[in-house]
Amino acid sequence: MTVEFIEIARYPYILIVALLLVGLYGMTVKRNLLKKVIGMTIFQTSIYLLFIQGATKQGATIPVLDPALGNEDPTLYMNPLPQVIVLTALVVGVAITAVALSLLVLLYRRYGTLDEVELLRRMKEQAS
Amino acid sequence: MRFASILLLAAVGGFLLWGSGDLPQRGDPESPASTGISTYYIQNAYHDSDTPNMVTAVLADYRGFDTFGEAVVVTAAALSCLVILLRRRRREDGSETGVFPDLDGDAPGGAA
Amino acid sequence: MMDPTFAWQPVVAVFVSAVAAILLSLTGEKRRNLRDSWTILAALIKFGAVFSMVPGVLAGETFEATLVEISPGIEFALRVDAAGILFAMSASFLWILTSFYAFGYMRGGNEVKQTRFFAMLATCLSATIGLCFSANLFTFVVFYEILSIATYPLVTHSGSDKAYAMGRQYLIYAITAGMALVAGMALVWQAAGTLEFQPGGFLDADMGTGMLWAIFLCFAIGFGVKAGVMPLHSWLPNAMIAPTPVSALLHAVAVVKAGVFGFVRLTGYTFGPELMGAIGAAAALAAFAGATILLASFIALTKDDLKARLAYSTVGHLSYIVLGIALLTPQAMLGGAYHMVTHAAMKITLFFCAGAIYVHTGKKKISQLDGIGRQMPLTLAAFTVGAVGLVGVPTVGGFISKWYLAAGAVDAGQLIFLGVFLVSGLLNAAYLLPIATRAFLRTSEDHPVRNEASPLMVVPIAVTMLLALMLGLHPDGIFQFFSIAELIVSDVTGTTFGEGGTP
Amino acid sequence: MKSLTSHYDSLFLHVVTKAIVPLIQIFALYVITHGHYSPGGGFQGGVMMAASILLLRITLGEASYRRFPREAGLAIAGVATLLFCLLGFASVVFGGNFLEYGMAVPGADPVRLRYWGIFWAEVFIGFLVWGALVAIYDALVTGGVE
Amino acid sequence: MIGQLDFWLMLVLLLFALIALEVRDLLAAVGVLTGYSFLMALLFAELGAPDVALTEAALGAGLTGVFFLVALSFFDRESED
Amino acid sequence: MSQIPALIPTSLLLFALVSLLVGLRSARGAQLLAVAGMLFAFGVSALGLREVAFGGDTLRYAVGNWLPPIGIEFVFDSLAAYMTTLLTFTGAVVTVYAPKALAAETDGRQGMVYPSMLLVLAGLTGMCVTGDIFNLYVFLEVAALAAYALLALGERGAPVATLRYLLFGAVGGGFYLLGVAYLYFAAGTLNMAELATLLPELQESRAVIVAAVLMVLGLAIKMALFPMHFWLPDVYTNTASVPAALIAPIMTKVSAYAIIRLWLDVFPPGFFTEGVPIAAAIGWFSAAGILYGSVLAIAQHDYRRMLAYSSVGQLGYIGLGIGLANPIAMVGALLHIVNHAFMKGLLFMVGGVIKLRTGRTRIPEFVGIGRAMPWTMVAFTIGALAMVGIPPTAGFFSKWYLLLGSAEAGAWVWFAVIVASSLLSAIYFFRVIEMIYRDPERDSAVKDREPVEADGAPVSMAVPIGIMAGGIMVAGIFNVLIVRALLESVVAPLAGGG
Repeated sequence: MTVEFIEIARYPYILIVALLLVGLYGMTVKRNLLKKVIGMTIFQTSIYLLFIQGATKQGATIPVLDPALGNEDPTLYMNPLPQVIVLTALVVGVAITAVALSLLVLLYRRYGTLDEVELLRRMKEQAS
Repeated sequence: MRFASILLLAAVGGFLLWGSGDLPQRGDPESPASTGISTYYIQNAYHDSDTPNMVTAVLADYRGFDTFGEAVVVTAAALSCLVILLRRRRREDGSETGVFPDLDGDAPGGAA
Repeated sequence: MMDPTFAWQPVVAVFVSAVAAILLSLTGEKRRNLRDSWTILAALIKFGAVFSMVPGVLAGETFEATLVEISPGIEFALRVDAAGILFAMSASFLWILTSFYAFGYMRGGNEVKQTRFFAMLATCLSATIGLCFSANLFTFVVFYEILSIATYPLVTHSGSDKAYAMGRQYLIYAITAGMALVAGMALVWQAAGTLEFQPGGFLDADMGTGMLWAIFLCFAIGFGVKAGVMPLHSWLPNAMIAPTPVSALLHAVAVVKAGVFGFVRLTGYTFGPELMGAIGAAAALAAFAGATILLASFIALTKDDLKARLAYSTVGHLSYIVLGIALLTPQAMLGGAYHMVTHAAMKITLFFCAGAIYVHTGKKKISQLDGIGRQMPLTLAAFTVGAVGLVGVPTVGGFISKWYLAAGAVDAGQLIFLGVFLVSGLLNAAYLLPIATRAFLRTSEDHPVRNEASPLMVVPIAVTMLLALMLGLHPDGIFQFFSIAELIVSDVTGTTFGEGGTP
Repeated sequence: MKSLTSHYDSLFLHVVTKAIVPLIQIFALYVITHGHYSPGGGFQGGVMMAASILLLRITLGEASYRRFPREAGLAIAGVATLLFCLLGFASVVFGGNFLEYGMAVPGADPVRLRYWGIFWAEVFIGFLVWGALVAIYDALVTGGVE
Repeated sequence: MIGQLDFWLMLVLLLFALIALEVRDLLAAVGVLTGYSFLMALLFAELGAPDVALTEAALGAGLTGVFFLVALSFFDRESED
Repeated sequence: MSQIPALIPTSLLLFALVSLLVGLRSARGAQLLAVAGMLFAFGVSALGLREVAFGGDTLRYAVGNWLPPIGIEFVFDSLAAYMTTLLTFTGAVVTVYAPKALAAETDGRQGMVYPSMLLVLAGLTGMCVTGDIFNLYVFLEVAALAAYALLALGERGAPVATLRYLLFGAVGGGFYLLGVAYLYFAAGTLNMAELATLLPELQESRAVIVAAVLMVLGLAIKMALFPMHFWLPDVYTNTASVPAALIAPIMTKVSAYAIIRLWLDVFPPGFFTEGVPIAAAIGWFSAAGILYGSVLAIAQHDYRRMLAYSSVGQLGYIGLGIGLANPIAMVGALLHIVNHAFMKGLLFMVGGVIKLRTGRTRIPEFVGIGRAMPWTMVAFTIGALAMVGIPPTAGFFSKWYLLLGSAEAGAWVWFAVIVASSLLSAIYFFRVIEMIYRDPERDSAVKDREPVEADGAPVSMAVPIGIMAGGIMVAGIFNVLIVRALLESVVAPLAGGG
């Protein structure tokens, strides 16, 4: 099926921004800290997606040299630079997630809850 | 609070979409990104380093420092997790234990 | 940096006591004789350095020392002129006396933390002299702030709750004043592009009245706090919680006079008398000062605590000087400048006496002083001399300065201020002379025996009393204060004085 | 949910794991070393190496720590990153810039040198990702020691 | 390569993301998140980035999921929102 | 080609990795390596500073000898030299200071803390020298990740505060990365110098505007600019003394530096002031932040929490310098980066000593410390006076330049804010000074409080504190040398009405 309106409407941007907002929504509105971390991963991946979709070229192939195509015409290959950026950023994102999870584990051990409101309540209780 | 954050999110989304109006169309071969420096990588990766996979060439050579930084990020993350989660106790003779001290001899978790 | 005109005397005069502060805090409480000898040594060197410049200044020479560029286009520089040397002479001379007096006072009262006390006192003196010799507004403000902060530990010295409460109040006033000065300074730099003091002023009218008024207000707040101009005076009587040597030296001579000196610099060397008059700032300042003189005298009447009464008297007398400057006529200015010296000598005498009485007998209230003149006749005699001087009786210094102030008021055609001077003279008599009469004429049973306080205290009292007398009998005596004061006025206004101070 | 920190007492699982782990590792090494030609490289291969160790950890439990000690993860990561850093400095010794593989060995063909430079970079990345991820797992699985 | 497949993939991704955030059982949330990452890898592959796809599949869908699960093994599975 | 630009971050990384391996076995060895690494990097920075400040030209360094924009470029100009020297200096001082405090507070994890400290420094110096907007992101995250580990040390609440920081930081980093994406797709390059040549034609592009806003927003979150400051007070309050002393003085400043860098080196002149009112927005938020931080600092009883809120306020000065957008104010902002690093470093280190020797952190319990550790408290007093802005300490001069800048710009509201904030900081710092010197024996208000009986600071901690106190005075009195040699050339682009 052909959905022409999609081409006109710059749909990738709309969807990527929607995904980004879902991630941010998870980070700001959700009270559970694990949910916040999930929201963080969604937020980050949406940025990667933005890079990757910007790297595409109509009618191009993956950025691995194909002897049949040669390397003279840059329009034949996808743009490798954003992909490299995403690779780097992706690993950074996972590293952040891992550290976030360790912090979660530690604070759950100390306070026994992941709920933000409850956590603050217990912190106050212990402080006094 | 909840309502306010959602309103704020909507504003952020609107702003981003407004800005994306001037970004190139999806898959446009004439976009700045596609005609910019990336053409150099596509055309020269194989000449410069015998590497057909342009991503690898860019990753490890042209922008090798990013990758080095990223490698450090991974190591730093490992280090951070250890610093956050583990404590090292002094043994009674005053010497220090290894990184995973309390677990020596215990079951692999040591925790429930 | 070492240009040929680099003069060592001002540098030595400023920093010798800072060095002494470091040395004596390293020496510590245990070796207190060694510690105290640092103070004396520094005081003598400082006075020597200042005094050695007097002939030069009177001969029209200037001593300059540029130390370091402290902000682009602004140098941290010292320059000695007539106004500076006048204030520096009185402060550094009185520091010597105060040092001896303070040894007696502190040891007599067995005060704690003496090391910190003397270190801070030395720091204050360093800042005061620095202030006198500042070549530009920036250097002036730097020393002014140091002076404010270094006074704080002295105010809170006794360590009681009340001392801390008063210290807090002092600090809020001082920091506000300091910030007002810095703000004013920024405005001056923005308007004029220079901060260098010049006789006759460096601002001019085309900077806009609004800007000039903003500058004036910032400085008026900044200096007015220190000079105790009402309604910014209320910290000053409260700061009398400090030990008496501090009250004597700082709250009668150094700190408060720094504010007054600030007005001298502001009127004479920043705005210039003409501009001050033209924008109406001088009139406003004069009005506030006049009101302060009267109000402070009335309040002083109601105080029973001796130091508090003296403090309000100080508030009033500081405004004499400010008023003298604000009247802008040469004679009034001359009177104001000379009153800086005479008031210092008289008021420090009074404070020394109050301190001696307190340390020796433990009495603070005026109502307890009945008959004390028989016990401590010398002290109280000195007190009487100081008191009549402040009232304006001839033969004591106060008469001469008041005479010129009154003449200046007439000269300016502002007869209302002549009235102010006269009324306040009567009020001075009303609140000071009864103390003397009480002490000598009334009797009380408990202390008939004559015994004076320690010589370390009595000798300085005698010396300041003689100084006060000398200033009245022979205004141009050894220290030539009157000539210097004349020189200031001729610097600022361009008027030259003939024999005997007539223009 | 069964705790991830205890092991599974199934002989079948143990045998299969022990058989499968080397295969995964060989494949991972292949991925690491063939980043030049096909998609893949140090990161992907390193993750696979780590996955093989995690498989051991999960199925064998305590026994896996004899094969891959707890401190090994961070040590491997540290050494591999250090080697990567030294690889970058190799060319500095001969007057090149940091990470200028073409100068790492005087006189050799810069293109081949870059090829090998990328190769070694990928290998080091693979190892450090391997070590680091295992170290993170090992830290997480303790659940925080207080 | 550029077809409409990625449009539908993105929509499903959006759906997965919302489910992962809204579901109350954290284990289910983590499971859905793993699925999300896997779909993301698919999308990357479809958009011509095989390297990234491979990495996302291995790291995002694989190891991150394991890390989440390990952490979750210590936690209370129920979430209030 | 001079190796200096690359050598600073890479040598720190190298030392970090070696000390990581050594630290697995020996904390002492790790510390020695950390000190060596910091000093080495400081030496290299200082050499570079000399070369840049007196030799004239900016050092440009192509990593891997791939000329930009192919490869990553390092740009070591006087601003970068200024920052790296400051960072490595602070790092070295704190590393010398660290062992005793760490031993008391971290249950024997010191061996792993030193590599983290080096990694933080490596990341921050990398952010300073890099000339590539994506590389900046990578270093940002290196520093951030290592910092999370350090900040999670410490008291019970530390992980919670750190997690909040991490989430905020992830959003900040994400926004920055998003900005990089927009900028890259709009202009087609990541190199700052090339962007600077391309962007003037794209000034009207909405994508570029969004990119600028997003990047600045992301960095502002990391910088804890006023409305985005929520993570900061908790983090600084709960963490151990050493991380606080290391991270509080420098970390947020580097983000501020990155904003300045983007403004001056990437976006066209006038873009931040006329195209999009980013500078003005930063200025207004900063002004609000100064008042907010100062007022809340007055309300605090915990020493470190007070310092944290004061940091929120002090960061506002830097933001105000950005907002005023004229050379003299920018000089003030840049100078304040150094001054505040010295002051906050000093104050947090003093807090660490007090905690180590007495276990006290609340200000009302500080009674009598002045007698127990007189010299430490002299240093504290110098730091406090500098925070208030008393001449001739360093803190005065940054405020002075900012005042001149706002007078020049006619920004009288900000002028008033700067003046007022000095009074507010005087209130909260003199409260502490008063408490320190109070004596329960003679002072009925505190007579029920137990005075401190403790030794003075150990030498390994007293020396760094003394160095910082000296630094405050020297940076104050000789600030013109810094301004003339380094900063005037940096702020020159702003002079043309930009």
